[in-house]
Amino acid sequence: MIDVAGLEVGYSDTLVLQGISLKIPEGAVGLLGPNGSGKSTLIKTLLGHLKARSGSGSVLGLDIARRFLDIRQRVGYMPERDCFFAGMNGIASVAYAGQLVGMSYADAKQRAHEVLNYVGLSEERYRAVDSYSAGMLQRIKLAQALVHDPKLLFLDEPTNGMDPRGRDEMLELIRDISSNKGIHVLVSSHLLPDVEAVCRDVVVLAGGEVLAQGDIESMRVSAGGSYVVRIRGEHEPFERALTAAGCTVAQGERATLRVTLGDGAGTDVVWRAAREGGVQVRHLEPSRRSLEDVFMEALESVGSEGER
Amino acid sequence: MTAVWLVFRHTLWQLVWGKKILVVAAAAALPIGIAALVGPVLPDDDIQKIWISLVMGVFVQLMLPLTAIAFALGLISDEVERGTLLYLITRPNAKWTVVVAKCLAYLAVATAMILLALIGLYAVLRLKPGAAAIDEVGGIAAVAPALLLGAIAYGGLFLGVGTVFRKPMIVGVIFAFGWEGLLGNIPGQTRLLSIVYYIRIMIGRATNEGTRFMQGMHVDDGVGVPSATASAIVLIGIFLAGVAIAIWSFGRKQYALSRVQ
Amino acid sequence: MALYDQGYRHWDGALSGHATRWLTITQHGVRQALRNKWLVGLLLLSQLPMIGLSFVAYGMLQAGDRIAQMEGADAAAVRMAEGLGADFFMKLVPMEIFWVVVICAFAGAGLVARDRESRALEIYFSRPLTRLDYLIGKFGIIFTFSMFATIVPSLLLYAVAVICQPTMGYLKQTWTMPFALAAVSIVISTSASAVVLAFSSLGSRYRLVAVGWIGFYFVSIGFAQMLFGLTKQPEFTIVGFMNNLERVAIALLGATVRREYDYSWMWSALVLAVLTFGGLLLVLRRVRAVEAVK
Amino acid sequence: MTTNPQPEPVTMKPATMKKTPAPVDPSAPVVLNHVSRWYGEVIGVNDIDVSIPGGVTGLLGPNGAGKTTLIRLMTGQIRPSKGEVRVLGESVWNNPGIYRRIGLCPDLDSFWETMTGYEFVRYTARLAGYSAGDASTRALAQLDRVKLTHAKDRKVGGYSKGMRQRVKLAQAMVHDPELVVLDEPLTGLDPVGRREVIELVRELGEQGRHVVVSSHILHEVEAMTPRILLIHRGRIVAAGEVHDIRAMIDEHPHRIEIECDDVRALARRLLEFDDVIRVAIEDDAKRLRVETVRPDDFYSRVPELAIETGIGIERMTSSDDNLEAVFHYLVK
Repeated sequence: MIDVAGLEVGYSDTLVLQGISLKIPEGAVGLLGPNGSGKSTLIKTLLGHLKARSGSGSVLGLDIARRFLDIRQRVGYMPERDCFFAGMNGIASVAYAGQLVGMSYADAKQRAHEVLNYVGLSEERYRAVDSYSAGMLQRIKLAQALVHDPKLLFLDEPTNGMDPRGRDEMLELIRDISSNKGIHVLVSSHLLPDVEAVCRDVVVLAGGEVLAQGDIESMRVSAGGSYVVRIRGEHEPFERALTAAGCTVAQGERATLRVTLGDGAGTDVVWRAAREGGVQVRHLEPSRRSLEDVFMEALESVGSEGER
Repeated sequence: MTAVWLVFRHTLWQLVWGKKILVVAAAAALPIGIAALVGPVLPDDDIQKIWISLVMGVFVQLMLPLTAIAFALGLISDEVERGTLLYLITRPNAKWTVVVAKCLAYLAVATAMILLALIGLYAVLRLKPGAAAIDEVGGIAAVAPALLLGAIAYGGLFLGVGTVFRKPMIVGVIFAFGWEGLLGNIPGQTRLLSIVYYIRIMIGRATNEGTRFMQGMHVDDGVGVPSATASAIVLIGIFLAGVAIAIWSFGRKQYALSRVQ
Repeated sequence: MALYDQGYRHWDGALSGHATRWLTITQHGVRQALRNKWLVGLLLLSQLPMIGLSFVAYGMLQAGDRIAQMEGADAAAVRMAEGLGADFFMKLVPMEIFWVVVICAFAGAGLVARDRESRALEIYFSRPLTRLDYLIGKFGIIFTFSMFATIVPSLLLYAVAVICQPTMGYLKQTWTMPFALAAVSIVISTSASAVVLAFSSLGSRYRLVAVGWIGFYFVSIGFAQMLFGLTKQPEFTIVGFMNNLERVAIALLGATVRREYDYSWMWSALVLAVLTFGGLLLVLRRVRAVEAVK
Repeated sequence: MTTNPQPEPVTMKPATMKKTPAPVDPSAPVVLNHVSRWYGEVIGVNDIDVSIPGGVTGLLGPNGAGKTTLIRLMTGQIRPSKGEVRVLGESVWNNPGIYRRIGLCPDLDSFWETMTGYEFVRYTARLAGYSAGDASTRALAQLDRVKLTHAKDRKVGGYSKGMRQRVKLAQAMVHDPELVVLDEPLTGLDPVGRREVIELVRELGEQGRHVVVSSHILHEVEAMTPRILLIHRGRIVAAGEVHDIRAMIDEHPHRIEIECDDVRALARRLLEFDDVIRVAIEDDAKRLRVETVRPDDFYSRVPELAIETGIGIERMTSSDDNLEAVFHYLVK
């Protein structure tokens, strides 16, 4: 879908992308990286806004240096920052965005209604976009990116500023687009759970280089024999009982315990310890690495500090 | 008091390094440019006339209101629009300190700009032989007090306008170039309502050529023209009223600063 | 019985080619702007000078009728061509320029500035558009309105002058006039549009841009008049934006050269060309999808 | 982290406890006394009567719920239309002195762009009343704390969004305030930055400072504090510890997923208990979904059951016990 070889891109005196090579597969792919890692630069280069100093690349088989107009015709881009056509209502903005790709006025208008329904902007579509809330702006940005039925979507921080419900709905839309409608999606986000929820593959960039790439499931292999446990009640006797049974106990995130069982032991030692300590086990789960762990480890492996 | 000094220093720095100073500098360069272009062509006798007409025309009509629009209107409203006001009002200092500090910064910058422009113009005109005639009618010392008082009056007024209104630019421009330009030039009692009138009277009374100029412009058409002192008092009064309104309005207002798009 | 997908549907309609993409921006912008009643009002007001001058022309034609009765039709045609000649149409030009400036402040100052303020440029350039497409499209919008305030009144005024003539003599004498009027309209509209766009691309608050543009117009006139008034040297009027437009219009129409314009029109044309191309280049430079790296 | 979660009473709260407002504690750091605030016709917050106790509190709510209004009221930016806001025992409106004790990190992305990060933080410190020398030391210390030392001499205008967020945090903490109010402090930060700021908030709490922090990202709020204040349509919907709040919501049965060796055997045993209202076996016959109306009783029973039957319970999770579930139940 996206193919990049030895791409070097920079602004006046700094080189942002240090000659990266990538093959981004079809489907939903997450693009991760700390600030300043070159994510936005990569997207801007793929859209033809920035010229590569060296190296080459193609999007949907089209060369990024020469055919960027054709690329933009087939790609939908949802920018990170709030942006809108001032003084227009929702329908007019989306229709105009369609016309700018070359749709006829009638087609664009009809498509605009359809797409706005899809992204969940109902009555608000007749209101001026200037008065939209952050969540509505995100939705209309998605509608504008979708209006010409692109083959590929670039989504830059798609859930920024949305409240929990809005976020869930946005993620549901992205999942639907990418898995049911056959539109490939590249999601760049700082919210790793979001990426985890919608993407199959990820690319991790840092300092203008590719740090890790692959499908999320295989990256998150579980560390066998280790469990995440959350209890309610006195910690001390419970932990003592576990240690006595040959387990090692460590503090996990969000008030959880990370319990590693002794060799050959089963989860029943946890239950016994719970009975002994007189506590409730509220949560028990084989521990897996979260995408956040994967991300942090990848960063630590290169020891990249950089500026964020 | 430290707070006043801090905000004063910061505002001064904002004004000096901001973009708006370019507009004022352009206005300051205008009379100098005219003098430089016109000077060589003109007979020496006209030099007094040029000095006074540039002071009365460009300085009073353009430079003073423009300085006030550029520097005073935005003192509060710019911080509101950008949202940076929040950092000033959520600190343990009384609100009036902000207004007073910003007002002082305006006075400093406006005074400096006007004096520089005036000295520049004077210097260019003095290059001509026989230009000493300017001093006979009244040089910098004669016109500067009126101009500075004018700048103070405009500044106070616009500080008030810029605090009361959310988008003060239109109000300011209409007042400075509409109201002032119109009322100040219509003979009769209505011009007592304009600021330019008092500035012109002060300049006119301080200079010989200015008096003639006043008669030419029907400023001095006989009866009831205020004295220089009275004019000065009016100008200072306008300044104080403007600042008072600004302090009152700023203290009362609740600034619900929302995310800037 | 069939169930239809109520969610997202694919679309595979035809897309128009890239060549007329700028036209979309122009059409859309014009339509958008016309929804503003104030602008419509201004556009109508901009026709007032023409209506006023039409009455003047009509009055002169009444006089022409009497001449025709007394001295014959040919003589009347010659007299008419003198009375309703270049100098008569030249009266319309300063008024047209004034209205163009007002309309540009109203409908042109925000064209790029508002796109910068609301970051709409990011949406524009995520589409298959080049910066030139954008520039031409935006230029088209304000050019259209400017032309409405220039070419329409001047050609209508000429039409009034022709229609009311008793003979074809006037038409024969002045047939080049409509072309000259069109050329003047294009010069005024092009340079005003280009300069106001340049102003618009410099700021992101359109009110400030409008104030700056009006200021530029009046200050440059004031500067020119003041210099000319003090020195009586005509060359100084070249610093006035409007003065240059007038100087070129005088040359194109072949009107009488007033004392303040006593220099070659080529100089004015050069100033206007520099302003126009400089302005357009500035817009191209200022309009970018990618801003400085953050 | 070194803090253990405080032991909580394991007694089940009777159903009648539901929706009894917590008594307002007048000595709490933030007290809102029947506060309403409207903007013209539009209501921002409506009759809020609540005290925010010390420590870290997460302020949650959908867009337009009144969070920002509440924050503005707490920090004295606006005056309540009705009622009174007291912070640290003082009234906040028109009381500049209180800002010695409050630090605010606004959600506005506004700066004097041409100042450097250091100059900005130092300026705010000086405005808070510190001498030039003190202000410099403090600014440097705070910039170090938010990991901006390497960029302290660059202009804020050239900062990335994450750096701007950090500089705002430094500014909020530079005068060692007793109460820190953080409005969406994680916006624009990358995963590393998010982790650091979450850590920072917890640290502030441990140092005994009071923190009110608003955010949309629920799992991050959960990582900062167990205690929340949930606001919806201008009113407080819930206040307290997430798990307690969840326990009080009894109209929604608690769903628990269990993965074990012999699902059918476990299902049979579970159906014997009267608090279990539904047991469903998932398609792959390896997982059970249980719904209970008295989760406390249910959980107390599980260890015994697991040991007694010997069916190895590999996994037991509930999506209903976290903040996300609480949020969705209460904000309809």
